[in-house]
Amino acid sequence: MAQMNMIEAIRSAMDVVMDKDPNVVVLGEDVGYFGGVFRCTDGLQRKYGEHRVIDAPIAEGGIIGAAIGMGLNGLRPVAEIQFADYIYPGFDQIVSELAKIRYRSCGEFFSPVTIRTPCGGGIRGGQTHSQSPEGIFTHVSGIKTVMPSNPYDAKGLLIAAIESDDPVVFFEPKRIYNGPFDGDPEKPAVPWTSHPKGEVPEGYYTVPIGEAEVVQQGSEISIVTYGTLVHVATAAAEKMGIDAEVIDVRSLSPLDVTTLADSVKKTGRCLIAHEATRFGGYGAELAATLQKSCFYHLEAPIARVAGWDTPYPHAFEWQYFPGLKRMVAGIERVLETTA
Amino acid sequence: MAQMNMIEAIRSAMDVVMDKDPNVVVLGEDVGYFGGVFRCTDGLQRKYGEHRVIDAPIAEGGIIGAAIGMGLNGLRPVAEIQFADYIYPGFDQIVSELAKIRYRSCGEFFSPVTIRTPCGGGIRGGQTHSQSPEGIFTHVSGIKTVMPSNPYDAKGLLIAAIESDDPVVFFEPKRIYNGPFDGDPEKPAVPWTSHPKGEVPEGYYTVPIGEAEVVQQGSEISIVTYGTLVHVATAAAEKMGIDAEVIDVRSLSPLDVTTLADSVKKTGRCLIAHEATRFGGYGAELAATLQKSCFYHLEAPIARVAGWDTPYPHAFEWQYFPGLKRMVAGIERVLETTA
Amino acid sequence: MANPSRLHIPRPTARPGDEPDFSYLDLSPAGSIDRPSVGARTRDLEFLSAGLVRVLDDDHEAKGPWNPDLDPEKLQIALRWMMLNRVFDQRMWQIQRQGRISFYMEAFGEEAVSIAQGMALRSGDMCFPSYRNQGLYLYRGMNLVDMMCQCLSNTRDMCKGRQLPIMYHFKSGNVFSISGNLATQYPHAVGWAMASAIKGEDHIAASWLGDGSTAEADFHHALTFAAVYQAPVILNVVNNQWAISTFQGTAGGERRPFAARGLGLGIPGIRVDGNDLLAVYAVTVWAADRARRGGGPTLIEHVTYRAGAHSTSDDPSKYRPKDEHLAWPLGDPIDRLKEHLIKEGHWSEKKHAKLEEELKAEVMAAWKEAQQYGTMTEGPWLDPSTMFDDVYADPPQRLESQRRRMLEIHQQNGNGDHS
Amino acid sequence: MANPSRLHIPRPTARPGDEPDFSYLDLSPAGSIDRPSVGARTRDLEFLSAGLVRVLDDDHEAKGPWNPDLDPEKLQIALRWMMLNRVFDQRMWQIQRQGRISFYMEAFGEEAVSIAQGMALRSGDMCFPSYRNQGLYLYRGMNLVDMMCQCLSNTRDMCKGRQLPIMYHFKSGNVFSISGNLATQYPHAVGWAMASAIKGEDHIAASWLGDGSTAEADFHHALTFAAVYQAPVILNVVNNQWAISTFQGTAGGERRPFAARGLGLGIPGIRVDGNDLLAVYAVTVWAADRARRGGGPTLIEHVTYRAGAHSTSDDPSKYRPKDEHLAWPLGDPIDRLKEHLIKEGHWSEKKHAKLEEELKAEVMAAWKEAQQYGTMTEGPWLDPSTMFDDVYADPPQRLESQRRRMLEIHQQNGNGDHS
Ligand SMILES: Cc1ncc(C[n+]2csc(CCOP(=O)(O)OP(=O)(O)O)c2C)c(N)n1
Ligand SMILES: Cc1ncc(C[n+]2csc(CCOP(=O)(O)OP(=O)(O)O)c2C)c(N)n1
Ligand SMILES: [Mg+2]
Ligand SMILES: [Mg+2]
Repeated sequence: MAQMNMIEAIRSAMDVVMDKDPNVVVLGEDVGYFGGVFRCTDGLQRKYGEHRVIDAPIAEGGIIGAAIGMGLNGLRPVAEIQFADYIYPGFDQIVSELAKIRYRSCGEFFSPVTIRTPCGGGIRGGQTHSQSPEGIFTHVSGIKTVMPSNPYDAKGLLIAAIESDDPVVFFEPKRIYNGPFDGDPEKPAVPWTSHPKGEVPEGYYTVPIGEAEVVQQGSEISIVTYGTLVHVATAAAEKMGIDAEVIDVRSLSPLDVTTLADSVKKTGRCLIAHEATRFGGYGAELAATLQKSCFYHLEAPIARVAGWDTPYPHAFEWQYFPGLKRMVAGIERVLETTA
Repeated sequence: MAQMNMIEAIRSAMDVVMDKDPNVVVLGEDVGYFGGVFRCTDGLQRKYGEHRVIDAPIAEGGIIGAAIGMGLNGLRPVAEIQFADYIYPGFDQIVSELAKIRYRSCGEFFSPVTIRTPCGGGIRGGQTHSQSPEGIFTHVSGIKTVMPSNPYDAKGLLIAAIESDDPVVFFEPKRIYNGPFDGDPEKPAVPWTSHPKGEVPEGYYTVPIGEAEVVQQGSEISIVTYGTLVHVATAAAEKMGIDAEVIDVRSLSPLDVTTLADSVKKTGRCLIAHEATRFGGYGAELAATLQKSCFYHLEAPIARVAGWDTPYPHAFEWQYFPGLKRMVAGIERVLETTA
Repeated sequence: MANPSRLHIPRPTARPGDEPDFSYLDLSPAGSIDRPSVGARTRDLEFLSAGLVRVLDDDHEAKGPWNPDLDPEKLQIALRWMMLNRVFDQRMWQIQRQGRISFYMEAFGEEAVSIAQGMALRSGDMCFPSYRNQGLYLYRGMNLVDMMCQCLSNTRDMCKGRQLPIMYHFKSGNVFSISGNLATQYPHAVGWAMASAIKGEDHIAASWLGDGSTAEADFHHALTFAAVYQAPVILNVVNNQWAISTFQGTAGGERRPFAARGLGLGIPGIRVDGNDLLAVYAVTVWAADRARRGGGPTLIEHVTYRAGAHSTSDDPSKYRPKDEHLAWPLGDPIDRLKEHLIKEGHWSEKKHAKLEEELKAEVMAAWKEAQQYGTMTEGPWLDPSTMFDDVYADPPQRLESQRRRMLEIHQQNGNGDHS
Repeated sequence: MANPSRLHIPRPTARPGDEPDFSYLDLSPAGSIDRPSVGARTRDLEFLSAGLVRVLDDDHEAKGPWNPDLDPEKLQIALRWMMLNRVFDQRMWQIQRQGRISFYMEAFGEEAVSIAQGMALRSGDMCFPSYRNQGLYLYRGMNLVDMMCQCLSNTRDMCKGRQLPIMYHFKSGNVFSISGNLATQYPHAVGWAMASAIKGEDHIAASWLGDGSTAEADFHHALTFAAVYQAPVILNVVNNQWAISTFQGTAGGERRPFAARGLGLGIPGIRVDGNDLLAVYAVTVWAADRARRGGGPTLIEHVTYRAGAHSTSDDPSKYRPKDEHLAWPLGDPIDRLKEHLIKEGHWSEKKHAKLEEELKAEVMAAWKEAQQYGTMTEGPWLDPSTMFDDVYADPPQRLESQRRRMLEIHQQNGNGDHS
């Protein structure tokens, strides 16, 4: 098996499906000749031509609108939005059209668009290059929302997304493109080669959308999280020397309630963590669902660790980012509470 | 005091502030000569002129973008989006600009735009005239989100919104424009004259943003809701003959956690209800917050009654709308559960 | 103090109580506009956006280089479809007024656009219509009963009760599903056309929206992408002078015709008499031919008039002179084609009256049949649990639980129970 | 099988390894374009969008009707500001390369746009800039130290550490806050100008964006609203040929100049040599005058070249010939004004070298001072709890709780601790 970082794994996913299915096309800003500002599409235009890897005008609404039309004509478009912070100009096409075409035409028409977009902070990008807007997509019926936390899942989930007849918004936590990150920016960067999930098959495989993964088993607390914070959670548990069960949600919608609820019922305690702003975020849905299904097993209230309810401030990103300390403090609170 | 329906109350709010402050301007599709498709701005252009009540091109993004610019130049724009279902083309200007200008300029620049928009179903409008997208706005830091449930609050909250230096997205549940609605469309329509909150002062007053209202006191269960469902909740409680505390959230962000938590701590049981799609909706935030702050008082899991996770279907709106039966069933479930 | 404002406010020439006044319209005489070859350089096509391509003159004669010289039989067929469109609309409007469907929108006065373009395009070309293009569905062969059943949300509704009346879709006829959101179909047409070019096929796409809708972002996105990739697409702006209560000036039509909107991107525009079936047919054939030969997109502005109300929810007498449509200088598309055929000796008042009766009967019969599949007030009803279908191809589990819960709650008292 | 695709793909004339090739550019000789009166009818202004307004010719002489006849002193001042802009950019770029700020963007080669327009506008006019208009902030009097402190996110940072470097704002100088989102400022300028007209004031607004950004919806919204209400606004498209790795053809510039984008709405466009300070100044004065007299919006396309990288995160040698900028036919704006002044006897190489040294010293001194207020790696640091300020005028309680919680957690080990 090969070693890949997340960028390579994502590129490999597109390569594999493009090779397999001539209807798969890629479009987005700077994705063609240049290969994308994060290099995720590097080499694809040379390999598959300018008509399948298309440099688009700078209009996210146009990219998604045109991708929908391509999908209606039998292609499988993979649209890159350069930063998740810039997905909003395409929001109407996603919510009003992409998500609803199948429903309103009773399945006669549909458009299997996958939207890839890098999200999250920790790269000194300031508030317009750091957002995690997944919570506004999970509320929209008709689309699926996915966020991988490692190269293996990234490739498998992306192939599944592209092959899915349902539209998928695929968030890529850019902070972990090059290596897992435990939340401490002072430590030397760690490459994916050091991580078991940096081993990625060269060829075709899928990771099914709709399944959470128990990253590590444990009995004292369930930490339910996704994206970059999966790594912070495991690091925090290790640092504290506790027996935590860490769950990577991966597929935010559809949500694998069973895996999550089974864990929380077992441990009786639950911390939910994400990088996005807390108020009205996706963590609220997780908490609402889990308090309902695990009420009689809970020994403490479900807590959330999340980005503060402010824009992502450039200079204070490490005070904003829910890092090791906040994770530890969150775990402590949940553990300390006695029912 | 005068009797007003919600349309009249909303119009009166704009009239009162326009009269008081020459910087208040109104803009939107069909709001000028015609007075708005729901008549909310009827007569305002005749009274205040074409330069203060402006018919806009059909471009929600342009309306909000231009309104922001007007606000930066000292005006207080009130922008109408004809249906909440059509707010998405303006989403980027709301999220990336309106919500963030004050923050990024440290208060040097701000734009006090109020966005009014009719929401909700129950008028046979199908999926593009029935949506309740409040949950994607409450997640956005920098804007306030309000939804009144009666004429008195509508006028007072709208005046507060227009006068606020913070941007406010003001949702108007169109099903109750003309009268309160208990969820049963077969019953004859009831006018606001039959409801105490249909009594509305002619002149200036405000209802502060950020305060929930206890609509009726009770001890058995707290029903936390807003908009049209406030009326369904009270009707359900009455029908069941139970002693329910019904709380109208009114201001979704900022949220009056104290009033809500005090109630839930008192009753030990909580049902959250809204018309919007359930998954990832605003009710999730309410549930997540309340299970946290009231954990040791809860005798049953917090339940949610909400729109199903589908678009709003034209023919089945009464199967989609969380009406009396769903509310009753929700209350029953919460009451039956024994901790 | 006088109002110091210097803001320009576009104002229609006439409001209720005023005399209708269409002096603002630039009209060219029929036959006066050149017909360049489809291979002409874009810059040599600019004049087409300023003039008005017309074939039928005031004496109902077909004139000039754009005359498509269609057989009388074809024209009779066109007349029939336009009439059917109108008769259908009239009946559905009445049905709505009787409270038997919740909503309706008619194409009154604009029928030539859909019918002429339906005829000019090939069946493999894909249409992305607006809500006033019911004529396209009709022309492409959608059954009247099916259309009515959609409006009724009944057991045979192609939309299974999910959509507002008139939001048809017709996959086998290559007509897309209508959206309630204005202009969103425009970039879809461009993307579809791009895919056609990518695949090396020679199908083209066409889309329609109103004068008011040109202000939306999607109009700009569509034009930009169409120009950049030279997509084989026809972008139609149906300028019926009104967008609910605002006139075309509010959308920016005061200074230059909508046909000129793409010029800055190098997209040629043609301004055509939208009430002249021959002219609309001719310019569409021209634009389609150009697109098929790799010449790229064309924008067509149809100068027409919304003779009816915006929708059944609208009352235009509140914002424009009551009989403004009678003063519309480009007449009525059905009358004009009829008079042309009569003048040419291929039609008569009698035949016309007879056809109209036949069409009315056809529509009436369809309505009778459609009602058997259910109405709003009487069964049979669609199974409401179908509302959970088709949200996804591969649905999340929660939709199944919700379906069960819905059935639990609502099937206690059957379907008619709404509480 | 050959690729059957018929999709047109815009391609730049040269990629890495190729010879630079600017033969696609339409250039008019200096002095050759008429200067119509600001009261001329819009249709009589169309030629301005096709030609290229130039004042300085290849021999550095000022020519023709657009020559603004500025005093030598004014020109020396302009030269000074352009040079300061460049020296400042060069220093900040270096500073970023040393890892002392996180990011930077320079205006290299495009300095004439901001400085000429800064000079041509009145101080009461409101500017809505893009990230390459640092020259506007400089010209309007923003202190170098303040600009550096913003880039450093230090204790004197006007943005209190909240914004990426270069995202300045300058209320007292009437320059708006820069957004990371492309094009969003364009409709703000139009709305601001509408408000000015509503209030009967004679301030105008101006906004700037790049060739690539014209594809965004906000470009369309701004043009539409500006045209409909005849807003007193100048809309600038700075066509520097590139948008990160894509050339201006990807934004639709292959067929017609960007200056023509508003013609279809009746907005006159002027295509100007963006590297000719005199020409940019002259067209801006003209457009501002026209706007102030109620003539409405003007679109100005500045034909220029992004001589540097897109940003410090970019490496243009990956997608365009390495020294392409040396082949740019419109030269360098600083060189050209310098040569003009020398030719006219108002400047010399020696003075120029001296001024450059002075400016470098000024910038160096500012940098020394700025660092005293803190750097990324060394204190003093801003109080992180200020990050909860200004989210709202009237903040919700939860922000206060979050502020307390943040302090609890992060102040245990002081500010430098990041975990
Ligand atoms: C995005 C969006 N905004 C607003 C509306 C409400 N609306 C429906 S039709 C209409 C007027 C459209 O006018 P025009 O484009 O000229 O088309 P016409 O009705 O004249 O055919 C408006 C404002 C909508 N459906 N979608
Ligand atoms: C809405 C949005 N989409 C994408 C980006 C990423 N981005 C930043 S600059 C840029 C290129 C802009 O090119 P152009 O408008 O020509 O301006 P220039 O940089 O050449 O001055 C892109 C794509 C962004 N900042 N905002
Ligand atoms: Mg119209
Ligand atoms: Mg550029």
